[in-house]
Amino acid sequence: MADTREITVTVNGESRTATAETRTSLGDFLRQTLGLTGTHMGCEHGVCGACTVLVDGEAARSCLMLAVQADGREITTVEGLADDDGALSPLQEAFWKHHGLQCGFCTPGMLTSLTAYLRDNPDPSERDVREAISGNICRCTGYQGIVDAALDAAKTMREG
Amino acid sequence: MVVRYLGAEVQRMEDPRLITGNGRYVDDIKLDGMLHAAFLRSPHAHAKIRSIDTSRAAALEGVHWVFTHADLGPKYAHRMNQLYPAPVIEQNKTQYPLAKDEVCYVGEALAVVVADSRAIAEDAVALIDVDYETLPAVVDIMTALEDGAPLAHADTTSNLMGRMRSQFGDIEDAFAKADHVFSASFMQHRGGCHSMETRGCIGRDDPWGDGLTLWTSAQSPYLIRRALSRWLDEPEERIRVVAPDVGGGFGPKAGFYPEEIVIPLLARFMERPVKWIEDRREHFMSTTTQRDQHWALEVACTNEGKILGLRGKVTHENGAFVPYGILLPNSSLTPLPGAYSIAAIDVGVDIVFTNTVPNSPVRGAGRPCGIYAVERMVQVVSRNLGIDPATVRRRNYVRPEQMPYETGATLRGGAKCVYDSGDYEALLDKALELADYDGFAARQAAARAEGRYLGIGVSSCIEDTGMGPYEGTTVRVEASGKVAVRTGAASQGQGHHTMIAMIVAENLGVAPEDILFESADTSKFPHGVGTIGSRVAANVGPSAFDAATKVREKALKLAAEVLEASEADLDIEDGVVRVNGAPDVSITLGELAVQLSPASAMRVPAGFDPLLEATSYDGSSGSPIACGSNVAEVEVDIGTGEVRVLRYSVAHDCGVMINPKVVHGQIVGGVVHGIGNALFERMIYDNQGQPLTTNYGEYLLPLASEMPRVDVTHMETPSPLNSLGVKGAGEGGTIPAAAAIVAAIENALAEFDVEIDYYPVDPQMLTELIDAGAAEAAE
Amino acid sequence: MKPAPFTYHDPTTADEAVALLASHEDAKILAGGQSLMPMLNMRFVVPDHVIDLNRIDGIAGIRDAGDRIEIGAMTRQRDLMRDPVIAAKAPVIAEALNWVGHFQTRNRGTIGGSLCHLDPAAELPCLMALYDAELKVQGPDGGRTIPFAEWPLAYMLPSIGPDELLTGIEVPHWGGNHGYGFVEFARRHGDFAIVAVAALLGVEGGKITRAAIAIGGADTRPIRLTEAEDALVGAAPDADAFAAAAEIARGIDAMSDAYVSTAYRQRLAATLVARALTAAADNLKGSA
Amino acid sequence: MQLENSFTVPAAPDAAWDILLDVPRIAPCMPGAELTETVGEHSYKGNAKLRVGPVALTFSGEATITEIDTENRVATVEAKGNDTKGRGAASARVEFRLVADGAGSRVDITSDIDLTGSIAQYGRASGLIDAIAGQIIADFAENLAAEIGASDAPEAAPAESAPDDAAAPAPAAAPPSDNSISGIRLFFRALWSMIRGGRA
Repeated sequence: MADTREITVTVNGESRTATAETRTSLGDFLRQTLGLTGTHMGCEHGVCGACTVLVDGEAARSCLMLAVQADGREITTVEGLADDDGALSPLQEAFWKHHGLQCGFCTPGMLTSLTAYLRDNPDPSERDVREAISGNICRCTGYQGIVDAALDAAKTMREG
Repeated sequence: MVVRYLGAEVQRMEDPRLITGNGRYVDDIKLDGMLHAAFLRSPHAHAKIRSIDTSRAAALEGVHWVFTHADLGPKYAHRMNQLYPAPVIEQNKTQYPLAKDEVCYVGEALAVVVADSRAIAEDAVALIDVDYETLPAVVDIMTALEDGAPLAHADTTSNLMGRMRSQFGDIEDAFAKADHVFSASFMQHRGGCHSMETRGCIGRDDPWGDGLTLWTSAQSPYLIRRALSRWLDEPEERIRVVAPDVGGGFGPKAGFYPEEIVIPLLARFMERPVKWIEDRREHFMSTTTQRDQHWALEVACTNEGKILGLRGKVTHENGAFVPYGILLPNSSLTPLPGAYSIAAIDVGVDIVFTNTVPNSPVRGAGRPCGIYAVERMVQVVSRNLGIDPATVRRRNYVRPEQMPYETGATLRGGAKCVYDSGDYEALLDKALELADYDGFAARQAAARAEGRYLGIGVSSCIEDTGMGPYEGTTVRVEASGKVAVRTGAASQGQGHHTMIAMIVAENLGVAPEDILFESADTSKFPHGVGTIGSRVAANVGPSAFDAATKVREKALKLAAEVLEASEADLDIEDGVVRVNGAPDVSITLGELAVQLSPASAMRVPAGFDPLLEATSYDGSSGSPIACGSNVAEVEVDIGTGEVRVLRYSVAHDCGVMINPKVVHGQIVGGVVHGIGNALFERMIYDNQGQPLTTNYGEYLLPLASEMPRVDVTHMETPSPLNSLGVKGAGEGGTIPAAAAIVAAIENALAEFDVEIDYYPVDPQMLTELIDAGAAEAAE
Repeated sequence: MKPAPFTYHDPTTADEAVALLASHEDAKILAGGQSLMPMLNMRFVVPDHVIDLNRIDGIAGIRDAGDRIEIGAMTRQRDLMRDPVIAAKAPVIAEALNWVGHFQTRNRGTIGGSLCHLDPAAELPCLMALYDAELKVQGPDGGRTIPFAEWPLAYMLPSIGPDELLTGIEVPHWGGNHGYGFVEFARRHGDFAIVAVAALLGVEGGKITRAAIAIGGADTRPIRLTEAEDALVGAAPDADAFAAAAEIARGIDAMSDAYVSTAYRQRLAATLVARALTAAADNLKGSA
Repeated sequence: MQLENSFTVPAAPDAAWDILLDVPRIAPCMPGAELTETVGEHSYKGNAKLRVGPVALTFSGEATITEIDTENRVATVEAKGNDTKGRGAASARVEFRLVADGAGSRVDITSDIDLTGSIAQYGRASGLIDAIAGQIIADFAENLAAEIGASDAPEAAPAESAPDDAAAPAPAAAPPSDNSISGIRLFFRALWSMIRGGRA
């Protein structure tokens, strides 16, 4: 008999209640139960970073958290980064402008990670950004467009 | 006034979807009643299967069925077909979709569970009991052909898959008249593709409706459709293969896998859709990789460093089965003689079986290996003769006035390899300038004074791109004025939508946003080839250009009739045809489309085909040859052996650039993949054939923190082989990277006389070479 | 790669957690999850029960207790990095945490989880070896204190009973004025160290009065280079003394694995001991 | 992978030889294992619960003494076991050779171990097999010495008296024992080796 619990999670500002098997990762819960497929599972062992979401504002691997651990918490996924009216965040705009993505699979984790990172580190150097995203693997871009996007978004946000 | 898109840094049309989490990858597709599959894979590199007992697994709650080879039934009991038959394949070993009585690599599937969820399917896999009789495994390619070596397959007498050879010019004469002959041997290792999205597919069978549908994370949906059709012995028209958004391909997704047979079959048997998503451990064990290739070469040259001939032998690891014919060894040989005019070449390849996952191309396919070999020998000449490596290259390049230059090599499909255009020396100059090559000696000396070891390395490459025969496009103006553009080519992040939209928009006079782009769905376009070998721009580009041109001509001709104006006075801008000098007289493309696709009982204007549509298969008449020169500057920490790439400069020529932003991204991403091959990525098997590097903590993909900023400059020498003058750009960053890095490391450690005969170069290896060099110097 | 089924428990007190441990066989404790969750997902670890500590109050946090710093076992690595007490009294810990995984994993990863997982190449066990930290565990019969020197029993095996819970760590710090260095060699940023070295130096009147050197990644558990520590005391903090310490490091016992040899680990230990000591001497000079 | 180990027994070769072939007698000396069934004159079934770090494995398997050369005091054991949770398997072919060593005997062991499955695919830990095997052999030898009752067995604790998953701090470098009895020591050596197995 599967061990399940009913949990309530605030996702992108919206309260969602659903049943989760206790062994289900937060990432699988978001994708399969809540239908938020923007979060991607790339390795399921905590290295690639594609599944990164914000838990109470802090970036975390959603493959390394059980869904039941998110009960009562606030989760932000890539679907929640743009404004309510659909306007892209400065970081999303910068990814687009600087060709910060190719296949787009790592992109949700890059965006969520950098959203939290730039909030706490508004004026990073290139070296800082490279270290910040060293927990997110991208196979397509060689990272350069991502780094340029992050630096540009930081500048945009600093200048308000 | 025509709006120019070609050559502009247009932001990609794909991105708004992907940066908001609205991509549609195969695992994002949810169908009613869908079941989930998990495979049992061999834990042994080589074993006989004595028996499989699935009863415990089948009894688990939530499990619908467990299938083995025997359960698939007699109609589906045969081995997979060879995708690329070739006469040199002496042992055409292909696998069963589910192993029958022998497993030949760790990761070979032998049973599959269908369950309510993936988790339950995995629970059940752990309950399948298999009685194996383990057999000796062959892993080392250098001893695989020796007498007494374990055999990769129980029913064979040799591990030789086949032999091939690239041979032209008078090799005996070249070596006879050489001032010097130098030799070198080295192992090249390339890892897996590691697309961030693993493989995965969904099968659905609707025998009275749509037929069999397979959504799969793949590069070549049409190849899969054909292969599946042949294997099932069912018509292609009843099979639909769709590649949705694909999270990276890099070669291994260009083939056809056992799961792409098994999953649709399960959907048929279960009468419900079935999904299988490869997990990362499966990717390490079951997705094809590239791995080992050993080269032993001799080079004949003059006192001045002019290379006269190259000969030697390659030993190529094939893995356990031959899914892709000789594609990989072949593409290792065709780049010889690289960017140089070398009159005589004689290099043979032994292709050997090992009990490891089958090999396939990975970004660049064999080209990075072939180019590495040539560049390595140029380096050997430079080192032994004491001539600057850039100078040796200058003395050997194929010169612009020699174009078109026929090397003597043969491309896939049997065509002669002909370099179509390019100025290799000018490209080198641009790379050297970008790298401040002239200032390096001073940088090196200053660093050395601080106890730091800097080195610089140069490499040049050519790349045969744009392989034919074609990749067609249909352009059709819809009644709404939107323009439907369809092609077979699948995209794995290369920005095809943007590129093709730019071409069509510019030619047709519409906004790129008005283009509805669909691709990689066999139900939407009759035939396609696939996204491999940097071929899409050079094939879809011309066909999109041609189709758009034809639609434009048709629209103008019709508009001239409707507006009662001369065609010569008409122009199309933003989807509206106007008469020059009479701005009020106009008709939209949508209105014209309605004229050609009218309602019932209306009439199509005389002299016109229905539909404002055209299809073209225009492509490239031969393989456009892209070229590049790279300069790497590295620092080696002799205390730890760590190599840091300080600076990396690329001068690249892929002909006319459609979207420089996208080309830049391809080059930089390619370089980083190449640096990964040179310094980090190693797929290790133990001597029993167990893969050891099966997670991302141990298989080292390049991270942002270790990668340099890559400086890129371009030349745009148009290719004469297609209407746009374009050449492929997808692999030109990867191909020369390892050679530049390795040369730079040797340069940094010249005082220790370090010679590197293996890549990826790891720090332990370097400290051993440094210590040996220091000890020798001390004697 | 989904975990095998287990029964999940999320106690709200340490006592409750200990009681659960005592009453359930084959239970795993889930702290930050950054090591356990991958092993669950890959089914390397297949427990019948998972006991989650994340809803327990009172076992997280950092407290200045005079000559010691008290750290709750569930303190996140991120909080260690940002803590002013640690920055002032044991700055090497904050510095070394830059090398622990990535910021996303430090947001979840805990000090207690790292010490119980006890990967020989992990930074936190190496630091606890450096400080001779004491570990507080709670069991059904009450609590006990384990000196770090007795904590590792074998490869990734701490000397904690199956019904015991690590609740806190006490770090006897070196006060404000000491030199410290942490250097590590890993192939990539955030990877487990091949070898990591942490060093502390006390210097008075131009002579070393106290030294501690801990090496992680080399052996099956973090080790202290006591022979070199003893030899350093009384010496001037200069290159010669550090080179001598490095030579001692070259002779340590070290592991080999599929990637690197014993000899390479020893060579790295020598290089990194010299560098860590140099860094310690340099920042002592800088702070003086 | 090939491993070589040795240990000494405080008994003369003839006596030691008999003891070594008396599997039910020596089995309890092997830390952390259980002999469940004697299936033939020289074949045994057993389970072993083993834990290293976070990984707790339970193996179920069979071992057979396939060759006994009494004259030269050489015996060969073949063993294989599967993890009950599907994480892999180990098989081993082990030759042990007994020679006089002072007043006692020395046993030289040559093992050829094949590890498969996910537990074999962890390169970072692959170098530990030698160390773990050595530890197992040492513990076994110590327990065996105590079993034989030799006076010079240093502080050997019979396995029977080891605390069950000790709540108290374990006294020495041995992993906490689950204190089951074992089949043949060589079998369990192979099992121990595979806990963090990779390659030699």
